[in-house]
Amino acid sequence: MTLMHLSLTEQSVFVLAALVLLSSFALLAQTRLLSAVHAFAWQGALVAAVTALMASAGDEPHLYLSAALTLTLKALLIPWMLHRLIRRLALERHVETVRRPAVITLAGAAIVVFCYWVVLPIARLELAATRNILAISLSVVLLGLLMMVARRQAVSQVIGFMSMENGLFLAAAAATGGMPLVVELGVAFDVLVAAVLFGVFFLQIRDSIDSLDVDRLNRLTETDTTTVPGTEARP
Amino acid sequence: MAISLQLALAAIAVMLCAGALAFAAGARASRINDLYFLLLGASGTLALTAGLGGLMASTPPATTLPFGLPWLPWHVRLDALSGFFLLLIGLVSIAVALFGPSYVRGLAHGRDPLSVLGGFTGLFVAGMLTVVLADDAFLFMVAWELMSVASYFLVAFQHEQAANRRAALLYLLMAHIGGLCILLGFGVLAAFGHGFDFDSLRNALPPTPWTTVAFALAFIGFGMKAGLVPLHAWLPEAHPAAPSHISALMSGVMLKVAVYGFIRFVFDLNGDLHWGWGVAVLTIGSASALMGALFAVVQTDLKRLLAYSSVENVGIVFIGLGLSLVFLSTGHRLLGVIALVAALYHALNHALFKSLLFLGAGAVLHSSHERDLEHMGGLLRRMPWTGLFFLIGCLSIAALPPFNGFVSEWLTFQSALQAWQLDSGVLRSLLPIAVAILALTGALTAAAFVKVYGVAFLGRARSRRIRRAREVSLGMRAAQAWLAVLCLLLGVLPMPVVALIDAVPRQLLGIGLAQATRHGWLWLTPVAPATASYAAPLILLCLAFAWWLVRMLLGRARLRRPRRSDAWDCGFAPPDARMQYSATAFAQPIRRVFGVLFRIDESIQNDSGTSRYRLQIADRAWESFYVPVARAVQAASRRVTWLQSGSIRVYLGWSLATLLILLWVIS
Amino acid sequence: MTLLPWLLTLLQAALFAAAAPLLVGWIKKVKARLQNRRGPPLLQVYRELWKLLGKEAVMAHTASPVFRAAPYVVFSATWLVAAVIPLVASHLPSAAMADVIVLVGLLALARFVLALAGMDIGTTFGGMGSSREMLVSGLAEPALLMVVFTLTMSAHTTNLASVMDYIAGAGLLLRPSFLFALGALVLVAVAETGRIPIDNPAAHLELTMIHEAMVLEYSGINLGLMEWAAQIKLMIYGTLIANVFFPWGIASELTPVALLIGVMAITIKLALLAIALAVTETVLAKMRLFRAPLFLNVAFLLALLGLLSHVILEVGA
Amino acid sequence: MIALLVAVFTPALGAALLAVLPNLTLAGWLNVALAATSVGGAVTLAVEILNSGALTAHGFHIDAFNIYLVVLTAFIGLTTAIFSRPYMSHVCQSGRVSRTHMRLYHAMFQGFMFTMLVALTTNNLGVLWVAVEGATLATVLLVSLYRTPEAVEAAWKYFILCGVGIAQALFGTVLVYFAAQHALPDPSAGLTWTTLHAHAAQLHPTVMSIAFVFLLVGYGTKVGLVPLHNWLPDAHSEGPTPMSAVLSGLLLNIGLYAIVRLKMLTDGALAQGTNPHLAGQLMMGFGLLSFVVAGLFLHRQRDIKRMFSYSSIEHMGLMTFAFGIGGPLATFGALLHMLVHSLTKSAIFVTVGHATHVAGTQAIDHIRGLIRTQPAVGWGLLIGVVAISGFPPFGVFTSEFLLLSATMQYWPWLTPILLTGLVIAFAGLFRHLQPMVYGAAPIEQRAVRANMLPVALHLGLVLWLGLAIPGFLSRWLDQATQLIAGSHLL
Repeated sequence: MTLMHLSLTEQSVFVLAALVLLSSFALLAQTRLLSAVHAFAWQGALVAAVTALMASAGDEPHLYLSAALTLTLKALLIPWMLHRLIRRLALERHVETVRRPAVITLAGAAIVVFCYWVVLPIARLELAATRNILAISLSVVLLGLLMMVARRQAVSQVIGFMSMENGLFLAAAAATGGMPLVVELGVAFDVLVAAVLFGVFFLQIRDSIDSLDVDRLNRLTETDTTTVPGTEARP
Repeated sequence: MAISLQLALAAIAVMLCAGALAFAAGARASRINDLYFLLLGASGTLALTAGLGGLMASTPPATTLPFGLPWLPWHVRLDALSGFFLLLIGLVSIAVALFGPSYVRGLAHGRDPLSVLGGFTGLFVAGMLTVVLADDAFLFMVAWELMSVASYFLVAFQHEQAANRRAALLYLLMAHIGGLCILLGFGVLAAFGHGFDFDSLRNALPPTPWTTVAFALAFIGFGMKAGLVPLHAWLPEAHPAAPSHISALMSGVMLKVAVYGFIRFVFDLNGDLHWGWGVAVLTIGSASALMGALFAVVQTDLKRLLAYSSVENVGIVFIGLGLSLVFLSTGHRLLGVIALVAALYHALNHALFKSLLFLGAGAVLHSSHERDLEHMGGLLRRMPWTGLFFLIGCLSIAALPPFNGFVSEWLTFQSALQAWQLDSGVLRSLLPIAVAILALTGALTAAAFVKVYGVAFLGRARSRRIRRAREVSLGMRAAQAWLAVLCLLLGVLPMPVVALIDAVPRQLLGIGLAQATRHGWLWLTPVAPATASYAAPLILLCLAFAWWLVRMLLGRARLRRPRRSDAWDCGFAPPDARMQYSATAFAQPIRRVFGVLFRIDESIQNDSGTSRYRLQIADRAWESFYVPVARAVQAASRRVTWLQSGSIRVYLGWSLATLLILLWVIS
Repeated sequence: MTLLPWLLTLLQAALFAAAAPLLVGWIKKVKARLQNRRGPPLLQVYRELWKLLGKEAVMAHTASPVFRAAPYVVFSATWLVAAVIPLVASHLPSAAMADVIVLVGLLALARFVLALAGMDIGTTFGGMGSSREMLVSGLAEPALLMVVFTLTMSAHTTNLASVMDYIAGAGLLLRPSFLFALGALVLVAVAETGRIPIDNPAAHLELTMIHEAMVLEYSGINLGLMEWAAQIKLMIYGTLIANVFFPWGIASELTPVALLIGVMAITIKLALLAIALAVTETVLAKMRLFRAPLFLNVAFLLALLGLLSHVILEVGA
Repeated sequence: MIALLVAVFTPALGAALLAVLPNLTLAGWLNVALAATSVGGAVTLAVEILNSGALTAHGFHIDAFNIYLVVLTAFIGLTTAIFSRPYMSHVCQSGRVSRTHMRLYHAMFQGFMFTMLVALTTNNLGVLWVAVEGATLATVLLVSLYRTPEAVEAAWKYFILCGVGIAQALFGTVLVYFAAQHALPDPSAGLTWTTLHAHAAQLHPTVMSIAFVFLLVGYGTKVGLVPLHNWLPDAHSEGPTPMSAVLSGLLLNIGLYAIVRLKMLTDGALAQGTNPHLAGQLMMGFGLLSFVVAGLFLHRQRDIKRMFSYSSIEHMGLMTFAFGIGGPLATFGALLHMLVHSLTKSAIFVTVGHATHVAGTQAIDHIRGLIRTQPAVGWGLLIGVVAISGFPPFGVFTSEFLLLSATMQYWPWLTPILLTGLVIAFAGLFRHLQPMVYGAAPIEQRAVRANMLPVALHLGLVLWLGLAIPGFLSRWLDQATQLIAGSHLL
């Protein structure tokens, strides 16, 4: 089955999905927080668009609701909250130095290939439209995770986390035609609460370590001093 | 359910009640002290009666209790083997019950509540009784571990001393390892059977390599508890740490429970025997006997010395068991039975004399608060009764006729001397070597106890505490008298005892020791009268006769009281107490001859004109078995900490990597 | 009819006790001759013994009942051993009372009590003697047991009379195992009876003594009993060597002629052994204490070789 | 049905109520009362289920497996609430938390209970996910309640790591739904557990195996499987102790519960495939790794709560391993272990809470001689650790006995590793424990007002379970075993 056999809607779904993937890479490479938030908002919008397209293609009305939810949450509300937080924390001009950006980008690419390879058996099922969307969404999820691994900024980590969720939404919408409504609502609620809590935590972290550099959150570790066997410390 | 089994269960119930009573009494535990030990005595008597019943009964009574797993209620059964060990526990419990009231009153002023001591003693004894009665692996393990844990609390009872805490920890750790090995051993059998009750295990019949695996696990597990070399190092730490009457129970009885477990597992449950096992048991047993004796000789702490001597005696028991395995597996069933009877006899003997000695040490500790031999001396004049009973204990443990220790060692020798009947030349030359080690052990033990008795009870007092020591109360003396009389009786009248023990191999192996008792109560002839015989009553009689004869014939000297004078002073200053030969000095030749086996740290410190001699003797088992394991665990635990580096990005990396690897694995 | 053997047993025991000082006297005499001295009369030992048994005993203030009872226990136990060992006749009823291991046990009992007595007064020398005695005996005992083992392997019994019967019945056989065992037993006997080169019965320098150090505090009748017991012990070992390895001549029936032959046989055997002992004692010097383990190691090695050569060379023979 | 609603929604109501209730004393008592109501509902529900079999209605599904966890959860919720009342008021008086935060604490406590109960009772895998994520969100602010840098750090790590984990679980859930859509007659029921379970054999094996990996990593993060466990010791050690008790006693169970449910589906789907035991093997691998590594970690602890959280990891590893083995014996053992571990571990955390108050610190090196200072706390801790180490006559021994014998039966060569792990863990626990309870006490240690009722209750129950498993419980567990392993044990 080649692209030519697919409907226009499906083709546009592919295009949009590819753009989502692109935005993931954009996030990975972006060093300015505000730009990252913007990229994230675009990603959310793209996911919402995919969902809406799927809704129209599959004639599933509750997907529209889902698309609207995604759009509100991921493209508007959360970016807005992040934006506000960044201003409040005075991080607009913060530029994060990412060590070995090329390596990370290459790793991202490798992850995409890996995801494709993993999902291949599923794609062979020849289940219309869905086939490689799953690979894309999986890549988005893992790229989000990779971003969290690569970034030291708490806000960037949160963006990475949210971008993972975008991948999930993409998968849910594109591959399965949307989850049951109660689940969608629940997930959306959780995401919202999480976003609020993240805001709370940024403030708490800044209060406690005067920075949002997660590498400085390293008090709780097992690695340093050792205890000598068999000794009972002090009486 | 026969009456004997009911009695045995009643003994357990009484002990549990006693423990509960002590816990409930809390701070007022010292007030119910007498009642508590009355209950212990009652439980001991019940166990003793039940044990005799078990040995006499022809068909073992069995029943189940409404506890345990839904599909595996607790099975109990009282056969001859259980009966024998019940008897053993009962005998010592009675002694402890007599000894306890006054001894524990001496502890009442400490900061540690007696309720803890009493409560866990109850659980401890109940645990031991239950182990012996258990007829399924689950109940066995429950009781076994209960016994371990309860005794752990007893070892840690006087926990303000760091050494006791350390000993307790080590003890519990080793007990846990041993327990798990045993559990695994049962698991191996159960994997080939249809359940965990002993009947199913007995009929499991695993294929050959697996029986050996099961045997090895059981040997390690029970051997660890019994204190076999090289896993013995916890024992001399733990046993002395507990209050003395508990040490008596631990050394005298708990080690025997381990022996019971081994016999039950190997002889009863684990199908066909293999001669290789016998060789393994024999080797380890000999090593334990030798190392135990050697370390006992060089100790200066009385209770520690006794604990090492327990290692030695358990080694002797295992030599007997090893011989039995060798003979049984090569088809010499009768000889195997002799060796088994010898091992059981020695187990009983050791229970008696080791408890006697620990109670004696307890009496000394009670009246002088002294454990170090180097400070003792002349106790015989101050504590004549304790001294007499302790002497009987020493003579018994040194395996001297006509006391009980000799009978069991003699039986062991007798079975080993039949090695010529074996077909394999290797075995034929191996057995005598084991027995030569046994002989060496016997001589070393004699040296150790000459030292103990000579330094502690004879000579002159070396410290003020000892000078102030007074004879202990009637109850404590009665406890020792009870055990001392038993030691003598079992030595002089071995025939009835052997006849009683005979029920065990008859039920276990289907063959008895009929010829040993065929020639009347006077003669003990394990194989045949022409081969070897021992008439203990006659020996005693002849000794007495010779004594009487000498006194009669040399009567003119008898009438005169000996004149008293000072000891010979070589023409120098009159000897004082500090010039006496010390315990360390006594052991010096042996220490020097067997120096390779010890880790001796000897030094002379010279500070400000006075020289001070320092001597430390360490057990090589520490550096070769315990420390490396501890180090390995420590190193491994240091290794794993990089998992918890503190950086959240690394943690996320773990998550990502795990996911990728798993996806790769399943694709 | 059953009374006669028991009577004979008593008689033999009495004879044993009575003859022991004579053996010692004989050794002393031979030794003196070898050293070109005339030496004391043969019966001098009896005179000394008699003197001691009649003298008043003096004891230290610190002596305990153990100290007082020890001579009797030591003597009784040693004498009992003597009573069980076939001296003149092999089939006496007392033989069934105790086999060779019991005999070793009885000797150990005597030694245990002796060592305790050595420590009782609380002097330095007594403890030193006890300590050394326990070391030497500790090393000698395994060797002795190995000897017993070697014999048992062939004779299949630990009953001394049966062993003798077996060896006598088998005729003159050259067994390497017995050769080694004999050597080992001789070495053990030397060590156990406190002869040169392990201990010197004539020593009077406290620091080198073993046996004498333990009995240092004894006097009068007590010392007499101790000395007598030591003499009996020496004879016990002599008899063992003589009668076990060379059982010829011993009376196997209780007829007067056989018994007479038996008496003569044992007298000759012991006399020869004593000469051999005297010769070695004259030639050798006493060893340092810490050479003693080496000496006993040789004994153990010999016994072990005996056993192994039995397994290797004589199986089926 | 009423009972179900009472059991599940009482905490929801309570959360709302407590959030606005200003009187803290009253709030403490109300907390207890609400938890008690929930327990009442749970027990009634359990009786109903026992009498009339599984119940499926209104998006809820109650069978033998989850009802016992419901009762357990509600019960531990109750005892922890009893403990938390005086404990938190002590904390509040010492000025470590403000009154507002106390309100937050109480509300979130009930909120947490609600999410737990929903996760257990729901019939929908999506809702299960939502509830588990909700549990994280409810507790994350409690972890940082004390606002120390460590607490904030712990909470952040907890939040991020669990969030990421749970996101992976959602992906897995989506995949399951995806598989269901191509297998079920009614695709919209693709997340309903009962339907999925009935049609498990039709689900596509490859999709299900990939889905299971995501679910295992996702929910496994919640369970605290190594190497996904990193948040767990931090969160346990820095949060208030009642929180540690419910986290260890309950939250970890829920994660495992989810994994086991999904394993049942995966097993069904893979039954005809090349490796039908893939899910089980993955679980065994994770379980064993967690078990051994956590045991090693125990040796290097300096913080008492951290130490016991590693012990939780160890036990969760053991259970995961046992569920991975499958088969009735192992499953029965694992279910029993879940029960006794929760009871014992929450009892230990309660005692630890008191111990830290007695000593005024969580540092192991500074807690000494508890038995001298306050015998009840010292002995409570000692007995608790004896129980958790698997000594009879406590129930942990029974379950470990079953697990070991099951391992022996199916994977004999793994037993040595298991045993080594047990011994290492035991040694690690005891070497730190003993100096804390025994020996002389520092003079600055003072006895505190401690409510040992929950401890006694829990340990009493564990003791009872060790001596004899009551008939109704064994039938109950057996039904659950039948459900999970496919065959009865009894």
